[in-house]
Formats: sequence, structure tokens, C-alpha cells
Amino acid sequence: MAGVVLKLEKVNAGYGKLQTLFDIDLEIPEGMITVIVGPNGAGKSTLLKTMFGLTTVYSGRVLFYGKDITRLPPHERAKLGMAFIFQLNNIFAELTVWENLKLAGHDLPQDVFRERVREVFKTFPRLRERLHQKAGTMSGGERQMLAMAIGIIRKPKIFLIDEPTAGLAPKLAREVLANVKRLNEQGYTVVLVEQNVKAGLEIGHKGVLVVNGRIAFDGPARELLAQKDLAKLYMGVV
Amino acid sequence: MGLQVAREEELQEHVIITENLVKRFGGIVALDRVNIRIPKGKITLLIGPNGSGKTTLVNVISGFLLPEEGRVIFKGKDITRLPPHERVKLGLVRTFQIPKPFLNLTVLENVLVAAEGHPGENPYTAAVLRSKWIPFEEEAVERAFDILSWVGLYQKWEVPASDLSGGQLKLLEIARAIMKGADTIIMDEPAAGVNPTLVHELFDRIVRLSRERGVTFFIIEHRIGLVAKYVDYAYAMNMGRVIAEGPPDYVLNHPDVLESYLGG
Amino acid sequence: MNVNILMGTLVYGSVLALLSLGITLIYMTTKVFNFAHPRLSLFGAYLAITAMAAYITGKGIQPDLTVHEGIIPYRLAYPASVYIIGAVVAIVGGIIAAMVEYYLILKPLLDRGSDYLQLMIATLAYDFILMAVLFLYNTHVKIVSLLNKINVQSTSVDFSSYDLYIMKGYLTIPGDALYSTLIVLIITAAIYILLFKTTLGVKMRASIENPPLAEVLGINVRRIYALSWIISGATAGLAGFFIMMRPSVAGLKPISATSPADEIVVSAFAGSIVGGVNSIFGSLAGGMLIGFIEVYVTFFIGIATGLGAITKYSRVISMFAVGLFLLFAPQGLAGLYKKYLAPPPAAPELGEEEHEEGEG
Amino acid sequence: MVNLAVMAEQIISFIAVYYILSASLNMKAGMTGIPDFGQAMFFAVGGIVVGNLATRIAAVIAAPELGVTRGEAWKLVITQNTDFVARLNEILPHKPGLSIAMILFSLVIAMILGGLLGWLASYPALRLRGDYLAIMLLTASEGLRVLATYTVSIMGSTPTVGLTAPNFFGFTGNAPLWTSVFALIMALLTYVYMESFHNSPGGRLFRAVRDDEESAEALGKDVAKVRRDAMIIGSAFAALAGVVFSLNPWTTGSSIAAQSIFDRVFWTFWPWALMILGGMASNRGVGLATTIVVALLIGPIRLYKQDIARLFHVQAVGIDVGYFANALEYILLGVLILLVLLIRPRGIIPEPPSWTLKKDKIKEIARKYQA
Repeated sequence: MAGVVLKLEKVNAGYGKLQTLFDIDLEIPEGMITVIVGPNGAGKSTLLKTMFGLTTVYSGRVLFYGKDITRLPPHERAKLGMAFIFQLNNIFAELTVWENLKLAGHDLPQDVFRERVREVFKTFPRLRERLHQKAGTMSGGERQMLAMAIGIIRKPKIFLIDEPTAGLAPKLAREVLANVKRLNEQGYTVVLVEQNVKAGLEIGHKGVLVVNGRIAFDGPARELLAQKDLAKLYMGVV
Repeated sequence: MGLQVAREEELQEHVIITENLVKRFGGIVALDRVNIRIPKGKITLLIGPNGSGKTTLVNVISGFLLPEEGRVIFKGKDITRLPPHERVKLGLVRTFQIPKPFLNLTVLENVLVAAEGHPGENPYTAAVLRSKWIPFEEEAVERAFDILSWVGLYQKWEVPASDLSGGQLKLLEIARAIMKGADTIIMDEPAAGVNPTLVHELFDRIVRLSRERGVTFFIIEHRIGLVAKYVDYAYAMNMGRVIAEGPPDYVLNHPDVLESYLGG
Repeated sequence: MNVNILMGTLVYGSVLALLSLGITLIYMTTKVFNFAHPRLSLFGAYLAITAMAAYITGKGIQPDLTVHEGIIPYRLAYPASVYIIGAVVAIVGGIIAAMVEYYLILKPLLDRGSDYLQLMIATLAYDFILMAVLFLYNTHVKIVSLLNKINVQSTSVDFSSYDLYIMKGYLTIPGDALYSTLIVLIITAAIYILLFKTTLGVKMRASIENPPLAEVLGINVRRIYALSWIISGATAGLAGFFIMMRPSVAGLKPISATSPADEIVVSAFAGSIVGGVNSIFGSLAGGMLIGFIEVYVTFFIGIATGLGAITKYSRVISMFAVGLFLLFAPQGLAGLYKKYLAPPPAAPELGEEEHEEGEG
Repeated sequence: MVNLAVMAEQIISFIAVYYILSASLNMKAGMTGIPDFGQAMFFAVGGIVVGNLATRIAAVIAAPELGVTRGEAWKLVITQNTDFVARLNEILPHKPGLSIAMILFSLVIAMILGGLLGWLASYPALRLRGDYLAIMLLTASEGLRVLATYTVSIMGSTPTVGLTAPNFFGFTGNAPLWTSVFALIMALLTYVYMESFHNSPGGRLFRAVRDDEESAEALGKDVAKVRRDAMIIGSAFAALAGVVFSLNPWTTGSSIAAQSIFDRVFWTFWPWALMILGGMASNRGVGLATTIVVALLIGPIRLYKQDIARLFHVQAVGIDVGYFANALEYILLGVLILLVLLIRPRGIIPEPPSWTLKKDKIKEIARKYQA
């Protein structure tokens, strides 16, 4: 029985005055990929950001390993072992790849940092070739790799990844999702917001469908994928 | 392939007609021979997954982008190459996904700024020759209140726009568009980020405006479940093409539409 | 070739480079044009004068104006320690004035979300207060009389006759021209090493480029910004020290609470803007360039055209430089370098379509 | 001994100059959002017109009666300024026509030239936004100051000494009183104009452009024209303030010099402080703030700085009384600005809506549409 990393209890949240999430109850199981899907504007990114404290929570609780973190600011959550990978601007484009990595491990002892960098190169060998290149000059796929590598260096207990394939060509998108899968195979818990429902659910263990700010489905990813009326459900028609 | 030619009765019934619109970005075809017809005085919905070309289509129709091929016809006139503000003058107004109100102006003032050809806006005479514009202003205020009560912002007329909620700001955008003299309003995701109760309120108003005033609406929306019941006609796009059109029920149950929403 | 003009250019250019550097650093981190910046220099200069005078009178040192012969003949009125104390105190003074500005004025305003206009006006308000404080300090301590006691015979502070001079034949090279240039070069190198060779520098660049991401990685962005204020204040103080040593450069009046800061403010901003307000090395180059044009080029235009009076208008050149760069090349020298000289970055791969708005 | 009547005249003159200048800035910065940090250069136009133009023309016209040729008068009024103006002042009281003509000439020409300079300055104002524009206008003002300071033909005077303008109010019999009354009338006219403009569709449009340019553009408004008009009209009023200042010996201290009329602390930063204190885009607030601050602070300090400074007994700690008075003004200005920014960023009277029609009239119309 896997533990629960994150738990949301009756969460109502949004940005400023605009409420976008309504009565969310959700558990993120340890060691799995949880994929959040749903139409644009349904609130899936908001849900992810709520987990990291980047939105306003009006009511409800967010628990991290049973500890109430509802009012904790983002950088404190980072210290607890949560990593957030933004959809855009998720790397320092003006810095080299090496500097990006060094920055991610700025508070680690030298030997631990070296060890983690080696780990990163094992997962993403391509980054080693680009080590002294400015991150901004890399391709979209490579940038996503670097964004994940920045996360890996910090060895977080959970990765929150926001639409990593948005705006990427299909081939690259597949590559990025494969990387997410590899991340999970190394033992990381992942929460993934993905716009491509099929491709997302195929690599996921747990599937969550958000429609109109509410959870419309919460169960095994395969089950969600097999739902006959998924598309209708997805569009919130039912 | 043959160019579709707009016939007379089509021009009568349809406010906007696009003919074989093609728009490319680099190697990617964002619009691939798109033909749509927006019925006059009705509410038409446009749906489609991310990257299907909806926003590009709206940008081409409102003049923010020029197509490589094809034509845009508005009220029987070819407007393909007309700059956006010229289209506004013809009565074609678009609203943005994120409302852009004049935050420090009251709701009433926000609407009044939209009045076309106001003689009192000449700064060299406005302060001195008040009598020149007072009658126009009185008439404008009357129209503004009329519109405000229509869109349901009447109670808020004295409040600065910065105090409105997200949904009310979208209503304000509509009010300004109508004050501007728009008979055709294109809306980009009016329900995005608005709570469901307000979405229903907003669409009730839109329906009234179209039924009672004959305003044509063309609406992009993702929150289909919320808004489907309000619309008269629907288009679905995927990969730059129109894949289904017809009554909303038909479009929403179309196998291609269901498939496309799940991605490749 | 006029050596005096060249030397003056070097001092003035160095002063502008140091000031522009500080203005640019603050703009990059705090997003405000700091109108009070030149006054931070004067604050440093005043403290430096006081410390030097106290030291000289305390030790009872007499100025020595004899020329020491040797391989390099030179003249130095006071022991080197006097000048070193002055420079160090100036730097400390600059830092103090900068920290007060950041913590007491700008940070509270930033915390309540003030806009650029309010921040700019707040720096102005601080400038007034600082100026008045220096005014009062000047009349209270009577710095001039203090200096008269140590034989600086002038109505206002001008240390140039007690500077180091290297004299070889007909050639007289004032020391400040040498060491101000040297210090600008050292600072350039030091900043290069800090930014590109140390972890702290990487953190700084990261915090400037993408503050939210830096914060998410556990970097204290606020502390990094405070560091940039320290550097800004320190270089301002150093610039103040040089202004005190040679206030006559580029027609600056001898030091008093108002004049040098008010006169130099436009040129210093010109240096920052010509450098491209978001480029540290651009600001150093921009300051030097403006100094060179204001002093050197106008001097020679004056000679060539026979209109010697043209040098009075030198600051109008800064005005034109600001106008031209803001209107036509707002990224400044750094932008021009990127556009025409630097290798182009690889084009990012195209997405499927233009990126549609993310969800709200 | 403080003469109350004189003090009132002086303070009213200062209030008038500062109100017109702050109101002009309010039109540009408060209503239209153009951060004009070059206000001093528009103000200086008024000083130059009075000092170097109206003075010379008056001298040329009166030349025959002074026993010099017109050509000589044109030069002498500058080169032997004090003496020549003293002679001019002897005959001006008997020439009300010439005096009034010169006053009107100054007003009209200064406003036209001020507007023209504003029109020129509006070109960067169309291309640049925010802090860049502020720096640009500040630099332009400083550049013009340097130009005017060293170019005798612009100022008509050497950099520091300055020019004395003739006493064009001599014909009234009580020049100090009537210059103050004139200043007050100009300020009241400005107030009425600004109030009327704020409460017109034009004022509403200016405020709309300030709030969201793109949105205004989308509603078919010519944003570039609005910014240009604001610069032209606003700057014309700044030049008017310069004229009111320069015609008034109470405010000039009998000398118009590049150094004093281009002073960015007095004519750019103080108006900014007054506008922020009163409330941006709040004409009443600006009027109220100007009246209070000038009457209680600037006026007394400028006029009676020595007396005030003595109250503090600063000599005891070795501080010069005159220095202390100057410093006091700067410290008060600085502290005042900071307090307002921290405690009341929207000013003492926050921006009101544009009441184009009377409020009752609007309410009456509103009632008709109560759904």
C-alpha cells in the first residue's frame, strides 16, 4: 500500500477574486504518475499551482505527508521537497546549462551535488553535450529536459509538472513524455498536467479529469482512458 | 476545388462568411481552407482543442492577422485586408479573453468612452464650448444606461471598473461593444475564469441581446458543457480545419469531434 | 595631443562609468531609476573628507610638496594611508547611504506594490533629504575650515593639488587619472569574475533573469538584491572620492552639497542608457564613452572650429545621446553588440501553432 | 516686522504660480499618464518670453521717450539692464496701454511657444513609455537649461546675474497688490478651465487613454493624438505659470535667470510633490494641496527663511541660518513626498469621475432605465 504524498481536502481556490476550483478532494499516491487532464480553462493548471501555493486558497486544506501546508509560501514548500516545473520560463535562459544545474544544487554539499549531476547525465545524456551552452539557445525538448534536471538535482519527494508538451511538435512531445516516464521509473512521484489526453493517460497510473473547476473523474488512468463517454465527459456535456 | 461563391440569400442571412481561408505559420498550416458562415442575429459557437486554429480564425476575421489565401466577407463586403479599427466602424467588434477596462473610470464612464464621434472629445473646445456637446452627451448617457440595464450592470454604474468581478468585466466589455455600435460581437472565451453562476448570468444576457436586439455573436469557448444550451449553431475545428458544423447537439456528438478532443 | 585633457577625460570617464554601473545595477534588480544615485557619491565624499582631515590633523602630518627624483619622479603631499583611508571611508559612506535608501524607503514601497512612478519619486525625495543633510553637515562641521587647518586653501573642497603627481620632463600626470582608470578596469574584471565564476554571481544573474524560478529553487532573491545595492553604493562612494580629488573635471564645480551631484546626474544616466539599462558591462562602457565625448571630443571640436565656448555645452551632448539611444536603440551598446557582433542564438523549434492563452 | 498685507500678497503670488504649474502637470501626468519630468523647461518658456522678449519690445517701443534709438534700446535693455529698466519703470506708469499690451503679449506668446515645445516633446512621448520617457524629458529639460544658461541670445542675460523685467503693473498705482491680483485671477481661470475640462468628454477620454491605451485604440480612439494634445495644452499652461512668475517681483526676487527658471527642484519636482499630495487627476485635490503647502510651507520658508531658521537656534551648534532654511525646505519636501507615498498614495482627494452632466441630471436619466 503506497503512501499518500499530497492530499487536498475540500479545497476552494482561484486567483485573487476569481474562483476556479470548487470543493476539490484529491490524493496523490507515492511513486506514481498522476495525470490531470481536462479542457482548457477547466482549472487543471490552477489545481497544480494550488498544490504548490501559487494560488489563493479560500477554504479547505492541503496536506503534505499529513502535514498541513495550506498557508506555507512556495519557497518553504521547495525546502520540504516539492519541485514545480513551470510551463514556460522554467529555466534560466541567460545562464549555461552547467550554471542552471549549479544553481539548482546551490545548497547541496559538493559531493552530493556531483553525485546528482552524474545521475542527471544518466537520465539525460544530451545535457552533457550542451553543458557550456547558453540554455536559451537549446531546442524546446532540451529545455524541458533541463527543467526536469533542475528538479532532479534537488531530489524532491514530488514533481509537479505543468503542461510540458504545450507548444512542442508531436515528435518532441513524445520525447518529453518519455522523459517524464523515466523520471517516475527512478522512483519519483509525479503529478502531470497534460493537454494531450491520450498520450498523457497512457504513461500515467492515476487519472484525474477536471471539468469546470470540479473533479469529474478520479481513478486508474487506464479506466479513464477506457471510459466510453470520455470525450463527452471531457467536454462537460454530461 | 472551385471557390465557393457567396450567393445573394446567403449574404442576407449570414453576417460573416469566410471563403477558403488559409493561414500558415512557418511550416505549420494553422488555417486550412476554412469556410464558415455566421448566421445573422444568432449565437454561434466555435469549439476545438488547443492548437486547432480557433484563435487564428478569430484573429483573421477581426483583422489582427492577414490570411495567405481566401476572403472574409462581412455584411456582403470583402473586408479581408481592412485594418481592425475600420472593421470596428462597420459594426464588427471583438472582445479579448482578458478584459481590458479603464480601471479608474466608473462603469458608466467606461461605456460612454465608447460613444462614436463625440464632439465633446475635442480637447481644445471641450472645456470652453460646453453647449456644443451637452445634447450629444445627454443622448449618449441615455443610450449608456439603456445598454447597462440590458447587460445587467445598471446597479453598478457609479462604481469604478476596478471594483467589478471577472464576470462583470466581461459584461462591461459587451456593453462597450454595443455602445460602439457593434451588431456583431466576436468573443474569445468569455467564460474562462468566471464562476459557473456568473457564466449562466452572462449567457442569459447574451441570449437576450441576440433575441431582442438582433446582435450576432460568434463565441469561442472551451467550457462547452456550461454554454452549449445557449447557442444556436456550432462549428468544431481540429488541425486547422472545420470538422463539423450544425446544431450544437449534432456537433458535440460528432465522432470526429469526440475523437479530436482526446488528441493523437 | 593635450595630456591634461586626456587625463581629465580618464578621471571623468571613470567617474561616469562607476556611477552608470550603480544606476544600471539598481535598475536591473529594483526596477527603478535611482535619482539619488549621484548624491550617494557625495555622501561618501563628505565622509571621506572628514576622515582624511581628522586623520591628518590628528597625526599632525604636514603636506610635503617636494618632488621625489628617481626612475619615476613623483610628488605626493601626504602618506598613502591618508588616501587609502579616504577611499575606504567613501566606499563605506556610499554603502550606508544606499542601504538606508533601500531598506527604509524603497523596500516598504515595493512591499505595498507601488508603481514605477511612485518609486522614482521616492528616490527623488530621498535625494532631497540627503542633499539637505549634507548641506547642514557642511555648515555644522565647516569642512572648508577644517581643510583650511590642514592647508587646503580653497573655499570649497578640492583635493587635486594634494594628489599624486608623476613628473617626467614636461609631462605631469596626475595620480587620479591613473588609479581611477585602473580601478575601473579592476572593477570590471572583479564583476566579471563575480558574475561568471562564482556561485553567488550565478545566483545574482538568475535572480535578475527569473525571480520566481530562483525563489522556487530556494534562493533568497531579496538578499541578492540587497547585495546589488551594496555594490551600487560602494562604487558610488568610490566615484565620490574621485570627484573630491578632482572636481574640476568636465567643468564640475568644486564639491558642495548640491552642485556636482546635480550637474553629473544627467551624464550618469546617459552612461547607463547608452550602455543599455540592462547590461552591467554596457554601463561601464557607456559611462566611459559619454565621459570621452563630453570632455575629449568637445574639446577638439572647440579647437577645430575655433569655438572654444562649445565645451560649455558638453552636457547637451549627453542629452542628445539619451534621446537618440532611447528612441532608436533602447537596448543601448549592449543591444547593438548583441544585434551585430555576437553569434546568433539557435532558433527555438517551432510549436504547432502560436501559443494559445494558457488556462486562467 | 511682518507686514501682513505684504505677506498675503506674496503668498497668494506663490500659490498662483504653483497651482497653475501643478494643474498643468496634472493634465499631462495625472490625467493622461505622461510622466513629465521636464516640466521646468515649459515653465522656463514663460520666463524667457517675459525677460528677453516683452522687456525688449517694451524698451524698443518706449525708446523715443527715453532718448535712445530703437536699435540702442534693444541692446541697452540687456547690457545695462538695471539702469535701463529703472528708466523704463519711470515712464511705464503713464502708459497703461503699452503695459497691458505687453502683459497680454507675454501671455499669448508664451502659451503658444509653450504649446509648441509641448508638441515637440510629444514625439518621444508617443514612442516611449514609463520610466524611459520620464528620463528622456528630464534630460531634455536639463539640456535646454545648459543651452539657455550659456547662450546669451536665448536668455538675454549672463548665466548667473539674470534680467530684471520692467514693472508692467506700475500704471495701477499699487503694483505689488495688482501683480498679486493678476496672479490670482490667472490661477482662478486655470482652475475653472481645468475643472471644466475634467468634467467633459475630453477629460474622460484622457483618463481612459491613461488607464488602457490598447483598449482605447480598440474603441477607435486616436491615442497618439490624445497624448499630443495633452502635451500641447498642458505645456501651454506651464508656460503661463512661467509668465505669472516672471511678471511678479514677489516671486522672482526681481531677477529672471536661466538658473532660477530652469530649476528642476522648484519647477519640476515641487509640482510633482504637490500633485501627488493632492491626488493625481484630482484637480480639486491639487488646488487644495497647493494652497495648504504653499501657504504654510513654501511661502513662509522662501520669504522668511532667516526668521524661521532663527526660531530653531541652529547657530548654537554652528549651523548657518541661511543654509538651515534652505535645507529645511528640502527636508520638508522629501519627508512630505515619502509620507504621502506610504500613507495616502492616492492623495488627499482621490480622483473623481468626469461629471460631464450634473450629477442630478445623470441620476434623473438613470431612473428612466431602472429595469
